[in-house]
Amino acid sequence: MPAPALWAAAGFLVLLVVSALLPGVFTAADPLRTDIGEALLAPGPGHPFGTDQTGRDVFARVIYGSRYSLAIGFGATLIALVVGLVIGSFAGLMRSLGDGVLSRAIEIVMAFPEFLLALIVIAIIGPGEASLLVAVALAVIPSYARVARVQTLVVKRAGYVEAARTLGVSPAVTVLRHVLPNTLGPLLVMATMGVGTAITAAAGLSFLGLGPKPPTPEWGLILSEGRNFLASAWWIAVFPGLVITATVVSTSILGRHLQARSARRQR
Amino acid sequence: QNTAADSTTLTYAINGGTLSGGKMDIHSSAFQATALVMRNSFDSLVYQKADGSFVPWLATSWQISDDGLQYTFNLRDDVTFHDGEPFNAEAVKANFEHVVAPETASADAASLIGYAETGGFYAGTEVVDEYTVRVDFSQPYAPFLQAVSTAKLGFYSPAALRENAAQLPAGGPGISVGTGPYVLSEYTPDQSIVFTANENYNWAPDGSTHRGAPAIDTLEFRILPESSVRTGALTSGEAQIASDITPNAVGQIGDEFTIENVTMPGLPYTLFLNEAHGVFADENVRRAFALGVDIGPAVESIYQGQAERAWSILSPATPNSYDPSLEDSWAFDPDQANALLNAAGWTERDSEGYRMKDGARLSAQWLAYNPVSDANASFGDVVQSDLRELGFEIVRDNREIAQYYEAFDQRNYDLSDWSFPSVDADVLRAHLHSGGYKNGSSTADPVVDTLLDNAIATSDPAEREALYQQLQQWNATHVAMVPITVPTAITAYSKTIENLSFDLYGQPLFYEASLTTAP
Amino acid sequence: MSVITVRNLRVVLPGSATAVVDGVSFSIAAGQCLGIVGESGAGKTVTGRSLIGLTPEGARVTAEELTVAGVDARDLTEPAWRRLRGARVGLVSQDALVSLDPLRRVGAEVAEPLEVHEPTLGRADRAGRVLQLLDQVAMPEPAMRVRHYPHELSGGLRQRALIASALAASPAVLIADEPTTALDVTVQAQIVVLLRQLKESGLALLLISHDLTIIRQLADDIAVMKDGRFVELQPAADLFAAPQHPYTRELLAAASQSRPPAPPNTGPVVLAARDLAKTYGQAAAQLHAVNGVSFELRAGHTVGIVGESGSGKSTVARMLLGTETPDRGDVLMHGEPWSRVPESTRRARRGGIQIIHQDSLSAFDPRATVLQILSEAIALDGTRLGRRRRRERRARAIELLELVALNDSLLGRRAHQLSGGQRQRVAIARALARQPSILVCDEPVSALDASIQAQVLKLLASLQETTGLAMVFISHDLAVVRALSHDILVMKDGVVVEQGPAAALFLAPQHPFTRELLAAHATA
Amino acid sequence: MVLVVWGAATLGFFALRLIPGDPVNVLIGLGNVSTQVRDQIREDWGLADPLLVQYLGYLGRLVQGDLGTSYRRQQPVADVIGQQLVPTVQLMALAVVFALLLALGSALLGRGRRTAPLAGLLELVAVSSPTFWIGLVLISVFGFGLGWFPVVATVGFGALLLPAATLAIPVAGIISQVLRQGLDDAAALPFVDTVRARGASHTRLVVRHTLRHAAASTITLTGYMVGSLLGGSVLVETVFARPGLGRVALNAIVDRDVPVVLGIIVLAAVAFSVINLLVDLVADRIDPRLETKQAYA
Ligand SMILES: Nc1ncnc2c1ncn2[C@@H]1O[C@H](COP(=O)(O)OP(=O)(O)OP(=O)(O)O)[C@@H](O)[C@H]1O
Ligand SMILES: Nc1ncnc2c1ncn2[C@@H]1O[C@H](COP(=O)(O)OP(=O)(O)OP(=O)(O)O)[C@@H](O)[C@H]1O
Ligand SMILES: [Mg+2]
Ligand SMILES: [Mg+2]
Repeated sequence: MPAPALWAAAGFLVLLVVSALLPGVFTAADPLRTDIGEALLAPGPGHPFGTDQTGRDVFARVIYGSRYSLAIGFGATLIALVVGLVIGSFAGLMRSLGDGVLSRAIEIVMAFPEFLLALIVIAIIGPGEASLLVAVALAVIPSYARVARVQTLVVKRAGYVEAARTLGVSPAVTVLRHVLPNTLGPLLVMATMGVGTAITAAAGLSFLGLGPKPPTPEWGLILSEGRNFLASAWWIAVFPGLVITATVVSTSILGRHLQARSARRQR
Repeated sequence: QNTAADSTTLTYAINGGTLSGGKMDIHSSAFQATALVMRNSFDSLVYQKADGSFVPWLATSWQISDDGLQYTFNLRDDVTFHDGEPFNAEAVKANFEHVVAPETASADAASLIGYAETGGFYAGTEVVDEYTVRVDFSQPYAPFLQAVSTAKLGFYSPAALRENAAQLPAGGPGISVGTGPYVLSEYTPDQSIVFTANENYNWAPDGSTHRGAPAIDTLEFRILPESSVRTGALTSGEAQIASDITPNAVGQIGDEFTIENVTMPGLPYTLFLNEAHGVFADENVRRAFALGVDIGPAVESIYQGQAERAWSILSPATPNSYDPSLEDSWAFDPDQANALLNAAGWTERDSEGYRMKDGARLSAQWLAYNPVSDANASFGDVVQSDLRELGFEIVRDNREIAQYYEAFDQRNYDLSDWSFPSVDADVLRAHLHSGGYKNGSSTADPVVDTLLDNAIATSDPAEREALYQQLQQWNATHVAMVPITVPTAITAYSKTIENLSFDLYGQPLFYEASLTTAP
Repeated sequence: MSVITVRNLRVVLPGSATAVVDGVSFSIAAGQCLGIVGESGAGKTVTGRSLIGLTPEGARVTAEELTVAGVDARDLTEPAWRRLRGARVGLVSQDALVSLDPLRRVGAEVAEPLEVHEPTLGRADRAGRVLQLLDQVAMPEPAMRVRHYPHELSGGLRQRALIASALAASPAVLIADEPTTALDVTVQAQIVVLLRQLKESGLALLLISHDLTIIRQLADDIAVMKDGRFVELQPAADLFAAPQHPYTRELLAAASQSRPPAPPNTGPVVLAARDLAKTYGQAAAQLHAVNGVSFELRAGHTVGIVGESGSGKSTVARMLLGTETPDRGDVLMHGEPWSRVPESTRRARRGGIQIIHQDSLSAFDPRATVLQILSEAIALDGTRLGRRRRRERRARAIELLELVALNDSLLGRRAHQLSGGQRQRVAIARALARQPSILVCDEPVSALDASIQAQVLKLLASLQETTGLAMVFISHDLAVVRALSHDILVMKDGVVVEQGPAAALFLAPQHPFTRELLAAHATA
Repeated sequence: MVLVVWGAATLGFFALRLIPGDPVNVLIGLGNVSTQVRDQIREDWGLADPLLVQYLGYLGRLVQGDLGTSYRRQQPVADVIGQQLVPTVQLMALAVVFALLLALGSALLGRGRRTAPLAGLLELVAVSSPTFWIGLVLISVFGFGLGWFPVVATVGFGALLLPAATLAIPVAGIISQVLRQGLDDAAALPFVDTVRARGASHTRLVVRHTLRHAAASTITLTGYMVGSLLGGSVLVETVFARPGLGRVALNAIVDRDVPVVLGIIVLAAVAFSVINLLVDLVADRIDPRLETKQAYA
């Protein structure tokens, strides 16, 4: 990965994180405040991304929206990662019976189309940010668990685990010191790639009206609200669309970098 | 060379996203989309002309008894259903009985026929002779003639009612069998509904410019819930007509199309403030709500000049009932709104700047069901933003339809919104009467009930008009509902369609229409 | 008439100022063989590959003369090289076992050069040629083998297929890069015979190996390479008779090293294996990996185990270590039960027996530094030392590194940043950290080149002398076993076919298989 | 496979009970209906029985191949699914083909030194664009703008192209990444040098050798992606207003049409098992070294 791309990606993500934590740094505008007199203004000095159909500042909405989208993207991925790692490594470490039961369970959940799983979760909890997060997380947990399990099986058979055993290291310490960290590596790479998928999946659910309530400035929701103005006021949808893409591209670039690094380390 | 000259097909892009969920039954569905689609297959006893007057259709004539309790219809004797069954008094009776049967779980049609589990006044339908039928009421019911002019009180073949009653909500060929100019010949849920001309059709309403079988052989209704896709389908020539055009798309449609913009009669797009729950029990809060939202500019901007601001709970297009004196009778007044809220005791403020009383926040939960239209969603954003300035929190609660119904049935929400087209002002009975099935404000005022009951009991138009104006005035004072905008049905169609007419709801009527080859 | 002439070949790799191959000149005539020997990383492979245009990407190759089969190969374009490759020069790459596409049948692999260079050849003719080629390289049952996938062939057969494919388009030169590494001694001998036949049929052969014994059997001239240069280039006989360069002498010394073991003292029996047996798989697919292995190991002694690949050597090692439970039989350590007690009981005593593997890279956590690797073992020591603080652990780690002749500059490195020899020494250091009385070495030097092999073996021998360590030494290489062992077990198909004191065994082998092993060794 | 189907059906059955909302409300919609009628409906649909009885009843019928009757459409679930199966399968199948072709194109594009970053960027943009977004853009540009493809037509191959492309693009992005990785990994294998030493051209190397190596992991991944295609197809079907199982699933969940949702879950589980079986078979054919059971155990 060329260094400038890497720096650009990292820089962009830092900006996003700052905007999620301290949106006031970037804009003084209120993302929820409507101003009918200012509706549908093209991008200009006062409104870098223009205004939407009720006169809200699109830039402010995108900035404030980073909070929700990042929370969903990173939150869901983190949950999936942790839960997937726990389940997967348990399955991988346990003797045949436990592994059999757990991996069967993983397989069963994997047989559920992700989307159906997410829909059911949202139906149970009701739409909103939290359920969106849980739904997206739950949908991908099986994939993480599966990778964690396979990886654990590989690591478990690795020479250094046997070496630790022959040295007389206790099983618990072996798992904590050798198995888990080496299982985590590929999962982390998968997770950085997963952040993007989570954000787009959440946007899809928002589009179907299953995401946060309006007028929450969640990106998927902004995009979905702006879709009918593509011909007359392209900026409402195009800017958040670009920001989503840029976010996903950035996390993926970082993910690939991590992957390349860990590959180099393994060689 | 148009080789299709011997077989003409017209493609019609409609929204129709709700039809697949068991909403194909004219008798049970409360959705307007059902009537829009099914009108082509279902005729009515009488036809209501644009001027509001009634002319014969399946009934050649009718008499209303002097006490207003009995409607007798003399039926045509040459009408057959699509399946060949004869249309007669028995068929009418079977259909009306189907409407009021508990299993049908009808909402709108039952209300139109005057039936309710308690407090209804529909007393039954009697076969007088083969082609004469009489409907009895327990109290005078003036709007009934209008009611039988709607598609929702159309007629299924008795055979369909006997054999396929359970499938009617799902609908389909051989199930949705009526007498109309078009036969429903193909139905793919969420995709398309195809009608083919009823070659035997010869019972158009009096005054129709066309006789016999319809000129267009095939009508294909394409269900396209995305409004941009509907517009695109029209402008790219894949469809010749598209309805539910959003205001912002109107400007993108070129001159080769005609735009029909019909102001809907009935209940405008209205916010219902639920008196039976939470903060809106207090009339001051309701009035503050109405004064605190800058409705005019929002309507102007969001509907882009395609819809008028509503001032009353009846649309100006509702015949013999509208009260124009309400126009411009109240204005956006945040100061007054603040004063009212102070008067109501909401004086403290919490950390987010919202008003508080006795430790509780001034907050109202807005119940709506998915999908919320873009315009309504935008309007909601404005309401929320404007009220926040007053320290009044609005929480949006968009639910899936099942949970929506649950909350609605229990009336445990503060605010909800809808519009309800109807040619008769009696639409208010369902919305304001203490027993009304869509009484979203939980209004239970004996004065209102009496006004509504009296209004349907009189057949004198002037008298009725006076009563409905009193009801509109009542709401202006008590603010059970806040009217927002008068909805319009915007339909755009290619100039290759000739003689297309529209009914009072702005729905295209294809019977008289024909297609020319492109100029 | 030389088929290959190289004058002043110089190869510079991207991102490095110094040349990996520098000032190399040689020529090979038809029917002749040039052998290149040298330690790992000397530039042997790069030299060979520059004759076929397959130097690493971005490498700059310059020469005063570079003529390959009559073509001036300087500054050839890629398409021009392609016309040369396979048709004029064939390459048998290092790592024979993985040099065939594992997803294609042997027949297709052998036929590929024909498809590329003789596209007009009909399908049937091509199939005929393939059979002929396989016959030429003495592939048994060629008609059946063409339908096999590489993994279905043994190492030796795979090497033959690879050679057949390199010969398919009748090149004038064959570059054979380490054609015998990773192969059994017996198989090695067969390949040598094959290459000799090819040479005699008129092929010019460039043979690259770090194994002098192989080179000696084939090469007419030998070049000794070190740090990218030919330090010596002589006719074979002269080189062995009178090596000029000190490095050559070092190489020759390392190769001929087979120090007879010192006579043993009669110490206590530290490890005893009794009738060990292990079976893998079930029913029809059952495999008796080890069947009835017994021996005793005394303090300060070494028991050597030899045998061909798959004979069960590593399985024995694992049972000795207690990482595999025998199906039958028992292992006693210091007279106490070992292999049949629960792992939790064993754990406390694990420090007493340690192992070194062939593949030390995989035996290290890729994330750990040398310091962490050693610290883990140091901290496990039951003595007070284990609870000592970091500084002391570090000091002990340095001490251990010195013991294996490494210095503290390696502490911060990870396993993949070490050379093979360094890595094997760190493995030994880690094993020693637990102060074992028994060390099991499973092919500890097989992956190392001759000079480094010698160093590691020397280290092990001296450790045994100074600490009285008892060792089990496993290898398929008789020379290596011989260098260290007092007693030797010869294994074949899971059974011990011969067992006894090293001296006696070498003098008078009883079992035919032992004789076969010794014979292969002698020709090598 | 039976186990997976049973597990999925069981999980689905109980998960769906957790969804708040009385199915009776769904059955009748909005209206004044007496509790008596409600109870009658409950009785008719077997909703009054204890949960376990309902569950066992469901399993019993499932074993006989009876998926029950839709609450909403009052039709056998098998018919509801059957009607919509064909368009969904067509859409998904074509999308998989497109995705593989696009991935292949991008992977081959990515082999060049200069074009590699371009391919990488294309992949990332494809992966990161929400499906509905891609759909709307494709419709506006190719459907309405250029008029190349029909959007409103519901039959014929032409009508399938844009929706399938929409569904394929994000998937293609992911597959392409894996394919490219696989090609790169394969290109680093030692045998590649042998192939080059035979004088083989780059194209030959890729087509005859490395592509097969990359194919194994790609096909496994594609198999897993098929499940997630259903999610994408909900969006595609919504945007393009196509019929299909995605929307049936969405509506069924929204409507609490439990029998239909369960039917789709069972179908998905069967499809999942069958696809995995096929993928393993194909992977085995591609890589003779693989013994499926071991490789994926
Ligand atoms: N692809 C490459 N990229 C960078 N450096 C390389 C590459 N191939 C070889 N080298 C370097 O070139 C030098 C010579 O390598 P070469 O493979 O010719 O050694 P060798 O003598 O064949 O060793 P071995 O006995 O281990 O095969 C080494 O220092 C090696 O690290
Ligand atoms: N875990 C296992 N499962 C099944 N078979 C095994 C297992 N471990 C070893 N084997 C088989 O047992 C036999 C002996 O293997 P072992 O590794 O002991 O041989 P070896 O003599 O060490 O060979 P090499 O010289 O190749 O290392 C081989 O055929 C091997 O395939
Ligand atoms: Mg080499
Ligand atoms: Mg071994």
